[in-house]
Amino acid sequence: MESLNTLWLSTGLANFEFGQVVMMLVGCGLLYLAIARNFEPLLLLPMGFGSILTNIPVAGFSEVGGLLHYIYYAGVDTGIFPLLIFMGVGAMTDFGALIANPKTLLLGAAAQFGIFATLFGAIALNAIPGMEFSLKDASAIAIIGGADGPTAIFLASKLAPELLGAIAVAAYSYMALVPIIQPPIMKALTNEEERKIEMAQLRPVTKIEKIVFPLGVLLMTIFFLPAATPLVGMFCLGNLMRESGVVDRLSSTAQNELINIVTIFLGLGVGSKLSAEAFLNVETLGILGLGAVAFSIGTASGVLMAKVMNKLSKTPINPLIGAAGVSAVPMAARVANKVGLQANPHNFLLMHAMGPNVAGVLGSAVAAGILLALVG
Amino acid sequence: MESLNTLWLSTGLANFEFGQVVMMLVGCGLLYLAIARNFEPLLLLPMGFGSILTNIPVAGFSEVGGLLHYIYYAGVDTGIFPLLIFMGVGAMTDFGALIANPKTLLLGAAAQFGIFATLFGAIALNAIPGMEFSLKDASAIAIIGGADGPTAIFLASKLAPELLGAIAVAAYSYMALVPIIQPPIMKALTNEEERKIEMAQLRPVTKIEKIVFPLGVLLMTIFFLPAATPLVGMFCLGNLMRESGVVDRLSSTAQNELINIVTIFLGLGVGSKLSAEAFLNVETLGILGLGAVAFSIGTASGVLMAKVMNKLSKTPINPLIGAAGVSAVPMAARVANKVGLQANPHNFLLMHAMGPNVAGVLGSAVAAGILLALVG
Amino acid sequence: MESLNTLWLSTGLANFEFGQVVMMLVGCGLLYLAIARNFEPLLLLPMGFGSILTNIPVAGFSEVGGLLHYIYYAGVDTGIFPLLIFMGVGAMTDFGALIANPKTLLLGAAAQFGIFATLFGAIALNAIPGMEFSLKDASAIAIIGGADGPTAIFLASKLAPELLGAIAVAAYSYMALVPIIQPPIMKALTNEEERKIEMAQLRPVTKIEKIVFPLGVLLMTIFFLPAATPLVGMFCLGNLMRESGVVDRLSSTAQNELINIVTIFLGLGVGSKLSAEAFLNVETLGILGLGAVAFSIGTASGVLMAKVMNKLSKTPINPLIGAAGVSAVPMAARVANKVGLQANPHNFLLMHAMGPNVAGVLGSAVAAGILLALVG
Amino acid sequence: MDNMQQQFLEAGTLMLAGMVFVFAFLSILIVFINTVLAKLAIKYPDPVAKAVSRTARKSPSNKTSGEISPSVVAAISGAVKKYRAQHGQD
Amino acid sequence: MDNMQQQFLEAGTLMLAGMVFVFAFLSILIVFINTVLAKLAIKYPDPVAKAVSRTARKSPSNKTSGEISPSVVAAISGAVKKYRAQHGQD
Amino acid sequence: MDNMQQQFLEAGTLMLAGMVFVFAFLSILIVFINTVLAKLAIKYPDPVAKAVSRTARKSPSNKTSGEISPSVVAAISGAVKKYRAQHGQD
Ligand code: NA
Ligand code: NA
Ligand code: NA
Repeated sequence: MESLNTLWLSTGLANFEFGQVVMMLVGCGLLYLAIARNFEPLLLLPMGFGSILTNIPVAGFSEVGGLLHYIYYAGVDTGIFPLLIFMGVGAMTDFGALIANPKTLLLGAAAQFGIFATLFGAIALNAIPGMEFSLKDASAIAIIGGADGPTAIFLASKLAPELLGAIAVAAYSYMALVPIIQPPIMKALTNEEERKIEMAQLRPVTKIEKIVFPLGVLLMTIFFLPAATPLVGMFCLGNLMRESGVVDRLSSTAQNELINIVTIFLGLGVGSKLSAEAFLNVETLGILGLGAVAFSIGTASGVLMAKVMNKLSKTPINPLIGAAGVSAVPMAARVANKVGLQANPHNFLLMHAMGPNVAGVLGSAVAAGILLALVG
Repeated sequence: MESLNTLWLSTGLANFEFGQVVMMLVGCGLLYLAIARNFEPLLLLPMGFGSILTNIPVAGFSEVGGLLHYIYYAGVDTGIFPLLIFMGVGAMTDFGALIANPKTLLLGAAAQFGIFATLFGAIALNAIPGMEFSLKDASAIAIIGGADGPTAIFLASKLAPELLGAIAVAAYSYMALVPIIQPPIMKALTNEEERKIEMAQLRPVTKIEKIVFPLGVLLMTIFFLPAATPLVGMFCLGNLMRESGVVDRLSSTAQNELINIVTIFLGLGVGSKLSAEAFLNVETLGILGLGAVAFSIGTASGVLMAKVMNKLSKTPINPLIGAAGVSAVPMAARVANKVGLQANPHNFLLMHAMGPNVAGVLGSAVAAGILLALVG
Repeated sequence: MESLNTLWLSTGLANFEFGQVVMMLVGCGLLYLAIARNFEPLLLLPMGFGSILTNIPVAGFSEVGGLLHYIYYAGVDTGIFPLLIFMGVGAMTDFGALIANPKTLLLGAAAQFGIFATLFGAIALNAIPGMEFSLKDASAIAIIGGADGPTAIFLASKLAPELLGAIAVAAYSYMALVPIIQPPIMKALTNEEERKIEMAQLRPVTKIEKIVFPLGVLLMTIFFLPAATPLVGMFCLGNLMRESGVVDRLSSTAQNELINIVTIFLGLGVGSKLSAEAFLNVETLGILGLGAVAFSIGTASGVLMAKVMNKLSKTPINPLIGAAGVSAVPMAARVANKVGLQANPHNFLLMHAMGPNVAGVLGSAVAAGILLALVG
Repeated sequence: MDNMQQQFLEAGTLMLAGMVFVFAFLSILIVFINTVLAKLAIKYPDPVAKAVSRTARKSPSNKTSGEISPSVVAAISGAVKKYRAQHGQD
Repeated sequence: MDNMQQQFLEAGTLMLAGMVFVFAFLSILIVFINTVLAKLAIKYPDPVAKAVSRTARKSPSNKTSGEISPSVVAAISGAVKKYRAQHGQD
Repeated sequence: MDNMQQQFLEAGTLMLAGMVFVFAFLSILIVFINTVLAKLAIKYPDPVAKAVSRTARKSPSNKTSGEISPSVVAAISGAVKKYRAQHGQD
């Protein structure tokens, strides 16, 4: 009898709190988005699963001695996991399109206005009762506008760890929603003629340029923004491994096995921050709203910048590729390509949009560095 | 001269203790079983090697600063390594046969009697002088009857770390001996007619069933047995990664590189617990004996349960597949298939035996959870 | 304004110290050697990159909380990374040529004279003002003569961590320079006739020999030199995984994904020791000089030993294969083969040189053990 | 011996509680499969055409299904050539 | 509300400083590409013949380019045989 | 300079002890190969038939030897078709 009673007291049913149930449903929602809607499943599936595990009563996944506790403190809190992901992303990134058409860097710069405008917006939200974002919180939220998952996780883990769960949910959800959020904005800000613009073919890029480029980026980051060197440095290491051509087995491992292993752990670790106290409050709504605003503003500023450049430049620039400046590689570039094809079936913008797309990755890493330097 | 003397004093020959020599021979024995007899070599080879390394005098592999010390405390003591293995096993497991024929879950339940009967037996052994098993020790020993390596290591590391080495040796040895231990029991408990029974072909299972199944298992574990959620949760995560079809690169890594890396470390770490003090005592004999008993009882209860079900069920059930309920995937299912073919050359039981086989994995994880909840 | 000032004060330009600039140039030099000159790029590329990162002002890569700090203390300081590399190297090594012609072990022994003569030389350098090498320092430097990267890193991390960066730079640079350093020495010490000597074809080696060999090596190391068992043990584990044929998936992982992951981290971690204080002093010049001497002496002693053996042996021995005794697998063996072909176009020494080549790995691991036992 | 009797009692209770629980747990799982999963299987049947691509997906290879790496294709056409040369078929 | 005004001011400054910096940084990068990289591209053009081997190198496979594992070759000649048998072509 | 002499002495002893030990160690290994391994090689010779399968086993591939993944087979028959189409051979 005593034994059965002990068993009953150790069941989940006897120990559930309401918030835990809700957070498990949130976790199931993330799994649904990942599996049925294909929303960034590589991160959202382990993250949704992690949020279920962390909310199991009695089990103690995120308490001292629990699996998720180890994962979070070894890899997320230290920043190691997002940095390794960034190295792998660097090893997957081809800067050819950017080097061939360097002025697309300005598009990647313009799209970061989504980040800084959102920072302003987050502070404005403090006028609403119940919202109370410090400047650090606001910065961590604003980076959602960078449309870059590992950058957002890295910055949030440094500036506002208690918001990490909500920020990661917002960042990855909106990245997955890029094909839905961007096209209306792109179409509203351009006319048919602009969307039909065909761009000149890109020049071939030599091997030496691709090798020296990541070193140049790193050097400039060292000179002007050391706070961004963890992110930019690991990214450039990955890219150098890729382009140097002398360490292919390391590059391949960074792009495959290592990034896969780390992604599983990162998802679980970030999911472990989705506790009821941290997520079930009005601030999460604010974060989700601000994230959508950030994406929209970023997209709009990229497109507007491209329109201006098209006016000023000798060679034509299709304003649609400006939207790719938010990063969300390679989804945003594909969206630009698709919208372009709708206007003109001979208009292949994919390669042209890859320039602003990878510029956006650099841009948001730089923005993250600025926020770390000024607010952190 | 002094130098040569220092050198001599630093040799192994000058520092050997008798127990260390014996434990190295035990390690060599494990290597022999792994290499020449193909006894679960993936774990027993690194484990045998680890037991040699840990017993080297002067070298201090398992002391502070030693390699095996780091491996053990980072991965085995925390439970991380067995849980990651379990995730990989989940990613390798196809629950199709079980979903197609759900009543085989009862066979997986019945075979767990091997665990609980052994618990009783371990306490009974306390009557013998020299044996002194606490209820925790007895539970950790009993789990050998679950025929599931990572489950046994996980439970032993929580309940009786000092017995971990002997328990792992017993668990993996008997799992390797399944083709020798099981057939006589299976034949003794069945007659020729029963062994000849052919079973109806399994219905096809849809994708949605395979995706929802691991979530359902996790949910039930959360409700009724949170203590089992580390094991069951990681297993279900692996299985969901496999079946969801949206994170194939994570699933592949979990099944291959990650599980391989962890297996090397787990083997070394478990081997490091094979020290003379921990292994060379009469209790180890008790553990080895109890393990054999546990396997035999588990096999017998599976077969008997299948006989009962065959009587009660409309569709015929070959009692041989009950033996697969002890898990030991996929060896036990193959043994059932082989014994079935001996009786009737047209009787292919492999797929039918996979149902109880994977049910046995769930069953022993549940049993481990019960023991953790009540004894831990 | 304040904001801009904060931003300026956080730039690298406002915080650079002269030494950091120099060390970044050193890092760039290593990258140049790795990429343009193909100098052991697998280690020198991440190492060069690590030395750039660690010298970035403000960023704090190697301070508490920094990425390189975690990597260094988790993997290099503990010795875990070099030992895992050694396990992978063991899994890549085929001892067939050595077992077929065991007397080549004497060549691997003779070449270790490079190590011990350098130890003497390092102490002699203390006569120069500014140099102050303790016996531990001297031992860590001398091991460069072993021409084995992981061994050098392992020993230096134990005996002279502050010299680790310079020692690794020297070791890997000279290993890459083997095709330039060795041939003049080989030609100076042999005459045309000797270089033309063709050797008898090697007998086939059975599987059982290859399986028992690593166990025999381990056993002897346990008996006579336990201090070498971490290195030799992990090497033999890798080799046993390879040759046993029962754990191919573990062996493959040890040779590929695991060694690749660890190599990236090891390079970064070692690079993080390339700080200005540790590297920019006259002792580094001493280390670089001694390394060249060590390689040359090792090569010479290997060749001379081979000449002696050729005189005494019934079967002919081409003295060129003695040079392969320094290890630097498989580069040194290829050099021996090439120099042999120059003298006699029908003289294929590659397989014959693999014997002393792998013997050199064992020899330098043994030498490292001796230094650990007597000086550590 | 009192202590042992006590332990036996505990072990017996554990055995009983454990087996009851294991059977209860796995029986509910049977119900779950026969109700929830069965309904889902009817509501969301597998699309017929996808059967092939799913098989490919389950292959142990790391590659995205459908993609054949250029080196493999090169290997193949080379091997075909070689095979023909060796076997004198054309 | 004073505090909020203060925060707004800070956020505004951050926005301004941030955008200026981002544009400045990426603009310098444009200059870098147009000067340094352009010069390097002229000075060290890609060797024409290497184009093919570079493609092979970038393939995701772990193997050294050019090496075809014996098992693949075996697989291929087996498959060729099988294919012919099935399709009756010879 | 007394101290240096002392150090020289130590270094010299180390050199001597080290080289003696290294030679002794590797010489015993020679004896081990010539006795133990040689006997084992005679007692347990390699089975002739296994030679082929062993080669396959050593291939760097992760797959169990003999197994050819379905996607590879699919790739091959596709490639064969393509190759024929391109080369007009049938
Ligand atoms: Na971005
Ligand atoms: Na079981
Ligand atoms: Na060596």
